[in-house]
Amino acid sequence: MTQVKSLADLRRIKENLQGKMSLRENSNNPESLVQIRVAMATCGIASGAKQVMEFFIEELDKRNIQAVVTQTGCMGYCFAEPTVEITLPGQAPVVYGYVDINKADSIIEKYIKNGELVDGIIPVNYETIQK
Amino acid sequence: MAKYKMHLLVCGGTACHASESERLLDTLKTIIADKGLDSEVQVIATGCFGFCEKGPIVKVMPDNTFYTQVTPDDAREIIEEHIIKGRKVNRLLYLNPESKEHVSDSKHMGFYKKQLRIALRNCGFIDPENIDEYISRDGYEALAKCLTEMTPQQVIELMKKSGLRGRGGGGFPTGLKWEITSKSVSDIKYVVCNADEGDPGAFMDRSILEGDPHSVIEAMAICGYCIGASNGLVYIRAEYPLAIDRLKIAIKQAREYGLLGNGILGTGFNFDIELRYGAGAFVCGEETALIHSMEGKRGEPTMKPPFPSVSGYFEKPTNVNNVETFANVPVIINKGAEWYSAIGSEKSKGTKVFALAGKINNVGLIEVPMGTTLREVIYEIGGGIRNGKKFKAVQTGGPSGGCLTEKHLDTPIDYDNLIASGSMMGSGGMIVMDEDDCMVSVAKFYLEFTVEESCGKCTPCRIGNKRLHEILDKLTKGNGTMEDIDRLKNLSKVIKDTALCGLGQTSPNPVLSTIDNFLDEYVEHVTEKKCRAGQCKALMQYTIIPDNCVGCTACARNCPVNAISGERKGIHTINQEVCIKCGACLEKCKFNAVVIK
Amino acid sequence: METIKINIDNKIVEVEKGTTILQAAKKFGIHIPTLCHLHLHDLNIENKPAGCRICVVEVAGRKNLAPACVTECMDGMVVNTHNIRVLNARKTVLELILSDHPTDCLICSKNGNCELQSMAQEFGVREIHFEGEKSTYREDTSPAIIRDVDKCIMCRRCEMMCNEVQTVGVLSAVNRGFMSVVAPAFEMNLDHSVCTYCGQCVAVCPTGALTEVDHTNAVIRALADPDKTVIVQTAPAVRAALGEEFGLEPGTLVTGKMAAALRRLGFNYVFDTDFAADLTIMEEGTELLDRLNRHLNGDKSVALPILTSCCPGWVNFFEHQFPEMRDIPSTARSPQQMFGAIAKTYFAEKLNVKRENLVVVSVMPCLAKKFECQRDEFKTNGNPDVDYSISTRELAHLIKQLNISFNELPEEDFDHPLGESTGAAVIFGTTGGVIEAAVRTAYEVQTGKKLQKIDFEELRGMEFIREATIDFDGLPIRIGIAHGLGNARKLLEDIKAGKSEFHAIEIMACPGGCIGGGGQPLHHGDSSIIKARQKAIYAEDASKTIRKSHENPYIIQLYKEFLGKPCGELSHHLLHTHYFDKSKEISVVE
Amino acid sequence: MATIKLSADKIDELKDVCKSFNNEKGELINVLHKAQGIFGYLPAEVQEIIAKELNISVAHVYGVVSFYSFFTMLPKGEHPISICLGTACYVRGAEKIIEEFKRVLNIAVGETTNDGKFSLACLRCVGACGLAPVVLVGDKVYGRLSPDSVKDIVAEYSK
Repeated sequence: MTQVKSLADLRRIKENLQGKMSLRENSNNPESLVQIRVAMATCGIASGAKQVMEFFIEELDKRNIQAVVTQTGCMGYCFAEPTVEITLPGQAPVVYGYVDINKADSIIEKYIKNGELVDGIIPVNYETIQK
Repeated sequence: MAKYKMHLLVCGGTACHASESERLLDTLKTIIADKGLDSEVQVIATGCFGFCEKGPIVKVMPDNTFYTQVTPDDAREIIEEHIIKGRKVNRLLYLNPESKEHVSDSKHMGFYKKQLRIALRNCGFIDPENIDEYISRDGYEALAKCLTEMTPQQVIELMKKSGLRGRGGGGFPTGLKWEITSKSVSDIKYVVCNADEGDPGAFMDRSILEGDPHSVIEAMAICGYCIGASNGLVYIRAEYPLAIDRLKIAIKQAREYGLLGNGILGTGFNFDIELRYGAGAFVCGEETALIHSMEGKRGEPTMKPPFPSVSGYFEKPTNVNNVETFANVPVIINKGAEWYSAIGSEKSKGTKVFALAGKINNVGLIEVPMGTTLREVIYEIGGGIRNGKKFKAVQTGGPSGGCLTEKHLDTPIDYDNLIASGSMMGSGGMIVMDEDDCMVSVAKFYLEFTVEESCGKCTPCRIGNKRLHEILDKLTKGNGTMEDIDRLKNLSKVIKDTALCGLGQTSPNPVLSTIDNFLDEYVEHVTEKKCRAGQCKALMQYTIIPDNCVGCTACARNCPVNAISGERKGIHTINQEVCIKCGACLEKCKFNAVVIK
Repeated sequence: METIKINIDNKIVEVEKGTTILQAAKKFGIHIPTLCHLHLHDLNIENKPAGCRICVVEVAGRKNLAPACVTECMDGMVVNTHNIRVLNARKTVLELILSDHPTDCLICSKNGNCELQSMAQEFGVREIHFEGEKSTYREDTSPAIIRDVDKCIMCRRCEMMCNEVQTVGVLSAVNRGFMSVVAPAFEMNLDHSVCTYCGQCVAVCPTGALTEVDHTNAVIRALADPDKTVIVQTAPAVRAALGEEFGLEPGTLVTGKMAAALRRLGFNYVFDTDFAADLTIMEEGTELLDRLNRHLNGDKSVALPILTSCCPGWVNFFEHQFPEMRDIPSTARSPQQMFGAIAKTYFAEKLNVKRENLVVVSVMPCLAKKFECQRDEFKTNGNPDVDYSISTRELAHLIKQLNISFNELPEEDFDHPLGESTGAAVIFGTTGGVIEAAVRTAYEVQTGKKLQKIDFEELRGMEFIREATIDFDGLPIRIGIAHGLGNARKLLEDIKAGKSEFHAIEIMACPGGCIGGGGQPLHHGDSSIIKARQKAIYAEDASKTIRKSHENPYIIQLYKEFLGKPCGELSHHLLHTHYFDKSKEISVVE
Repeated sequence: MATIKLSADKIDELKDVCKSFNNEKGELINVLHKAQGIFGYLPAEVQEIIAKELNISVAHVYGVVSFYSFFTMLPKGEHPISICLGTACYVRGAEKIIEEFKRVLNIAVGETTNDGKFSLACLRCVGACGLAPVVLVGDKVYGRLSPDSVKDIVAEYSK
């Protein structure tokens, strides 16, 4: 495991990571790098986020779509859990609420494959400070 | 890849739904299809935009045009003008209330700037179980900066200048607290993170720990550097298993990276963190009680002074801050005190996370700059009251806070304003109530909580709150007298004046603030034996209007206690002696024959 | 010493830094009422949980009222102890306490001696403005102590005594909020716990929540029974405290009046436990010398130090908490039990009365004595050597009940033969007294020389743990003294760790020794009373002609006529005992 | 000598727990958490052993156990049901959910069903206010409940 021994080390690691991430974003092969974040805080898990996340991982694989599925914390839209944020390459992220297996399926089929929006978008209503 | 050139997003939130958004959606779809545009333009329903006052809302993508108060009759104009001819429909654009100008691009709408995520910056963005993602968002940069470029005193000065105040409720200046602890002389000191979020209805600390545990770890290490401590303790609720897991993973990763442990970042600074578990006692949110609990004792508070900064955990100087406070620290270090103190109000800097819950459309976790008004939070972020009901009150500060009403809606939220209005910031629970909530019952609910959570050490809290609760109970049962209302007020004042700790001193706030703002409701319970919200069962009577009753027997069949009698096709009656006021008859009656009096 | 100035009730006063508002007020003649607070200065024991909130005062500039008991004076502080805000708050708090307290004052055993009752009186409470649920608990009656916790006001004094001073750990606050109360583990009865019955909880309880088991009626019945011969013995500490119950100054010796009162109560013989104390010295002193000499002669099987065993609270303590060390204490029974054993054999024979018809009553400063006299090993065919043990307080009640004007009584003497005692016996009543008495005798027996100086000042005092080396004519004897069980624990742990170099140790369960016993008139937090009693005890000793136990002529006669020699066979049978392992063992059940 | 009835391996496990915390009395609450994990509840015997191992009085242990609502001296049901009574849940009708559970299971709050399957308890805010009203069965969170959903939850565990 990398030991961070100095500030320089830390910055190097960060640059590396950021490099990787922007590589991800600006990849020449955009279809292969759809990013999916599933909000997996207590509220989300309680309303089935785990199953949704598993579904995405398995189905995207089965359907031959290369994507990065990660978990994340609470997005704040507790009323609409489970919530999932999808970022198609080169596009702004879109948050879907009340995502169950059926919804996840149509998100893959319609939005991820075709860029066709699906009902139940949660409009983002906040600004996050940039680093 | 994009199949559609344009999207029309129609708000499908509850409030907009009530104002015919569904018909609007259908109309838009029909016209699009009629014009043969359905392969190019997609119309979809979305969740609530949070801007329900101006609903229904239609947003046109990709140009971010934001139409407000759109009726089905406006549909054709939007499509013909905007979609086909590319000319925005000015009269439907959002009108900036200050400049009185139409805003065409929603990105320029103040509304979107209502929320600013600082403490929650990484929640919902990074994978909390992956330290790399935290580092890529400048994680541990602040710690590195402190350790290698700043002296502890400089960091403390920066914190003081930032104006950050404790987010756990008290609002004590964080930098000052650090300074006091740093000045206490001792071989061993402790940094404690208070994650015993016990305020019913507040869950921001849980969310931060679940979504961004490293920010807390980093901040604790910075605090340790400032005060001269190498031991950190997180006192966390045992009821938060996921937060515990995430925190454990984060601590492990930080150790593996050498960001916790000995000689952090090649400096001589050592710091590590252990977990201590709460066991279900609200009073342990009070710092002295929390410390006793960590020492394996009953969580009873003790008098301050001595303050924990001087004599805390095992009598060593101990700095206690809560999760949200810590989560702000790394950003402040990275972006500077000036940046931070530019956000917020005069005496309360930065942002505050609120857990918005209750009878509101968009229940959730929000973060707004201090000084935002309640109206903005409730109507512009929270999406207004559920089911089109009427707003009655918003409770802030949990069991220590009070109920604020209509007249407080335009008060900017900060520590001092809330106290002046008879409530308090507390940890940030914000429970919205509507006309169906009885204020006497709400006060009773909070007192029941306090009675259950009182540690029992001091008389005013142990017996006084019990008596408050009993009087409130009497009122909700219709047995109260006007003297009881006076007694509530006087006793509340004495409890505030004499209780030992913060829990006791603030416990009568829900009573006092509801009496202040809803005295008429209290009086009604006494003089008219009436509960206008229909919540006090003892004051309700279910009766059957003979003219409407057709004798279908549905009510009688569904009554769980057989309180209803009557022949088939005959008029039914309810035996009030037996009735338990469950409401089943009212629900089952199809002829509006059952009414509540 | 740094001093600061404060303004208290418009008076500028100067106090030492670190002084609390309560202390400052007291110093300048302002009486701030307190309930939970307890400060036994001379014993360095303090209870200040700041829980009752009766002592609140107004401090200018503070949002809330401040409890005077824990709030330190700060330079320039402006304090008001009696404005309307303060008075209203105090009275409301008191009414709250009363709203959760039984109102059966007339038939409460603390009636007239209850701090809560006095406060209600002082505050002029005529109405309780709050009514509601009262907490109710099961009453718990043990052999010595009654817990009626409906009357508990959560002052936590008993808990502090039991844990911090005595380290017995039987009592703890349990549950929380309105349900909280002080109780033994699992809210079981005291007799299921490791309670030593030292009674220190009772001694500090401000209300009737903790009281002694009352045997006065049983004594009255026995006295009225024509078939019974009823004799009484009184412990040394009683005479130094009983007068307080009749309004006499603390420290007034009432030995003669007490004997007179007992006679008027109808006891057939008025004897003195002091006689048995002298007997204890003979037995325990002999045992000490025997163990010491064997040890000095190289017998490694002998355990040293020897520990005194007259205190029943202490005996209970080591049986529960240090059972593995139960071979160290002297096997000598306590004076109360020696008296009983001699009374029901030697004296019964003399009177030609069957033991069943001889009733032995003891008057003790102690509640553990009630338990001790019920121990099976102190019974013959089910008949106890001591039938009833009553406390100093109970004796006062008896005297009052039987219309005796105590203060007007003449001074009378004890009866013979079991009423004669020496100065050595009297000092059994204070910490350090037993070991001093033992030294007086052991020195002369061991060295064969007469003591030049009978007073051993080095063994006296109030410090919790004291040590001294006494020169036995060239042989240095190391003596340790501890009073309060917490201090006893420290000494025991040292012994256990092999760190102790003492030859003999005296241990008394109660702070101050028997003068501070759980059965004494209540001091209500004034520890100077305990000091005054100690002074009286030493005064009585000094006034005696005979001050060494082995010189008591009736003791000499007892050995000659009946017992033979100290630690002889009959002594062994009647005057010695053995101890039990009362610790809980974890045994495996499959 | 009083005896304590527990099986040998459980006693050893408990003693190991104490040892893992260096038998430090400050770790009492951590030890109690683990002990409740082993036994499901904290019977008197368990508290006696902990007291002995950590060298503190049983009264102190009991004082702590009875202070914190998380600790229980009564065995819970196989599926402990906890109803959140936080404010958000309260205003969204948690009381009705409690009533329905009481009716369906025919037990009061704090009790366990005769077959030992379910026990009913209330707790304060699990922090899932967005899903109010909320119920926990074991560790699983059920949100957005209505009284009608109570039967289904019970049925799910009754098989």
